[in-house]
Amino acid sequence: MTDSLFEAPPEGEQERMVEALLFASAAPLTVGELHARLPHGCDAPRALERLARRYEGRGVRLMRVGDAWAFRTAADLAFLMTRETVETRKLSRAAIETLAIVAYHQPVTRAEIEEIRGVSVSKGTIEQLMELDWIRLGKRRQTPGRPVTFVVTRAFLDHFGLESPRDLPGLKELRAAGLLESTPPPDAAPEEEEAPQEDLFAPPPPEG
Amino acid sequence: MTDSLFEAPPEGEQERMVEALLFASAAPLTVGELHARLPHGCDAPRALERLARRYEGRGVRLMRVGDAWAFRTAADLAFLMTRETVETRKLSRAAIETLAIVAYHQPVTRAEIEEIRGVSVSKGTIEQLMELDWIRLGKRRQTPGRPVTFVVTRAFLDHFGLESPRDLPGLKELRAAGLLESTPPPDAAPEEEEAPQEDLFAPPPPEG
Amino acid sequence: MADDDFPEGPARDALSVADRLAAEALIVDVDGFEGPLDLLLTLARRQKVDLRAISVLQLARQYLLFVERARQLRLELAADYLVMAAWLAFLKSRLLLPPDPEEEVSAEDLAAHLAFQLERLEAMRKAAAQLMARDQLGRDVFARGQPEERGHTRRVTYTASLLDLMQGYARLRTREDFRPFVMDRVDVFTMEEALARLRPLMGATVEWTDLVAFLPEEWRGHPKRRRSATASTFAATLELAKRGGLELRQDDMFGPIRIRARA
Repeated sequence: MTDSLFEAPPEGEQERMVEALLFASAAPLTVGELHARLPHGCDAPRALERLARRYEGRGVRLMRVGDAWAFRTAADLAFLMTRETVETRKLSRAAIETLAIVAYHQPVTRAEIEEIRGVSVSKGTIEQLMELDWIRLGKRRQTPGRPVTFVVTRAFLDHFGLESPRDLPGLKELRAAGLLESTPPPDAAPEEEEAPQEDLFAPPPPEG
Repeated sequence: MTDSLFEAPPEGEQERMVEALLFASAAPLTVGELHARLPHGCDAPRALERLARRYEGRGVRLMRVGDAWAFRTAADLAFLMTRETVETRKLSRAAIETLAIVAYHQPVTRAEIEEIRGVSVSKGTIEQLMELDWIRLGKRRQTPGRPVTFVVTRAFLDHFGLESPRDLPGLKELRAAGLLESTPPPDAAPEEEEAPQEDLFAPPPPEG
Repeated sequence: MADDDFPEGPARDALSVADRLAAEALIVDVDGFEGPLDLLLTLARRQKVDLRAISVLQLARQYLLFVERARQLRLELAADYLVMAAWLAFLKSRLLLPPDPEEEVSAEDLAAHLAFQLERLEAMRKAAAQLMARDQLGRDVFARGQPEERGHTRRVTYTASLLDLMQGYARLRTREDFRPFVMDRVDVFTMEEALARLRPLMGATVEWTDLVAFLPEEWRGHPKRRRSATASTFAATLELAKRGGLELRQDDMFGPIRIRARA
């Protein structure tokens, strides 16, 4: 009520300000902290009082936490929040690489994955990817031993926002996007026959 | 809570629930995600509509972000929030322009971005924007080479306070001026032949 | 259009001087430009007209002048600047000549497209500026500072982004690119082999003898094998000559190389 020398914002504005500050703050704020951030002449306790009334009975409440204030979801709605505590972790590097190989080379056998990665694939990695429902068993390969193959699932495509595995960027595009640092031989064509070109007859290193 | 499984909570309750769910989450929630958490039979769009009206003009606003919703502090109170500001990585001019081109021309191929900027997209620019989760891969263009396209993400909309890409500033004027059409150069212009991006990985290798 | 934009006499000289000064100012920070289109846009803005009313002819002249000056100062210009210069020179000449009814695309069309490109680039610059001027999350607008996580059901789920996937794959492929290089030795006749073959033969070689005569029989047929054997045998003779065991001569360019034992 006591309008100071300079115009303090109108009460409604002060209430909005306190509301925004409390909402965005990572920790409860004391009256002192509020005053420090509000324009000169604001009456934080009064704004808090008005705010508390406004949020009465809402899904969110203005709560006193020690000598500070914070918004908290209403206790009776806690049952809705239980799903919040799903803990998400980054997939391990081994799992990401295995998944990438399945996606790019499917259907692919375990032996082929190991050949590309250059290390053996732990059982847990495959199991984890199958549990996530990102890969599944494909048809058996019609080669000796009839090994099982792996392919990616619909859930995989959904998670990564792909229409089909064909939408994965190719090597050239990866390189164009700066994801591949090296510049391999043109087109990285691995054909053995054409590999040694004319110039390859350069003499071997001179002996010392 | 002894609600019958088949009886939806009253509208006021639904509104409280949506309010609590959105308040508890820092990231926007889609209508689908809300429905997954709300008791059976709830009408999330209706509750959102009521909530949006309730928060009109408050210090905290209900914002639409693509197909999702989130509470955000009112922009006019930004001056209070300086302490909360997280120092964001400064984007290069190339990155900012590339981002704008993706936003205004999406879905857009890399070749088109380069056509517009008249310079090749430097390594890492695309990667940086993808790391910020502001752009992502869209569908492949159904043209020779099936080049990948880029589109902006929900996180982009959230960051710049846009309900949808249609709300980009000046979009209508740019479209009216024909500046968003990809007008191919009259032939004889030497600089931009669209390099057919060959897809090295289109068919998965048959066998290892 | 072409004639109007080509001032004559003193006016033209005055313009050139202005252009020269402008070009000099630009050269100082040529690195500041993001490609020829960016440079063109900057030059176009100097015309102080709506981009739609730009004189492409004048623009082409300014650009060419710029490139010319850069060359005089021996500044290295990236290839795309030179490509653009060549194209603009071509466009300029076409604009100055009477239209050729045979040409499918008129010079005016080409000029119009260039003007369109400039206008579009400028439009995107403005759009980018407008975008960045918006209220941004974490700068002007804020999310919930204290997201609430309650309840007791703890479920671990794993996540990965498409970027992770692509980077993972890129990592694998890159490693392959860098696998230690192993020479395919099937068709390589090594210098060691050549030396081993030459040494016992040298003692008997008193006359000048064509190098080719020393190639092993089975290495003469296939061109690839023949090249390898020739190269290594030649290298081996050099090595032996260095040690004083033999002499080499080649009478004319590309002529046969002949060797004999040193007396």
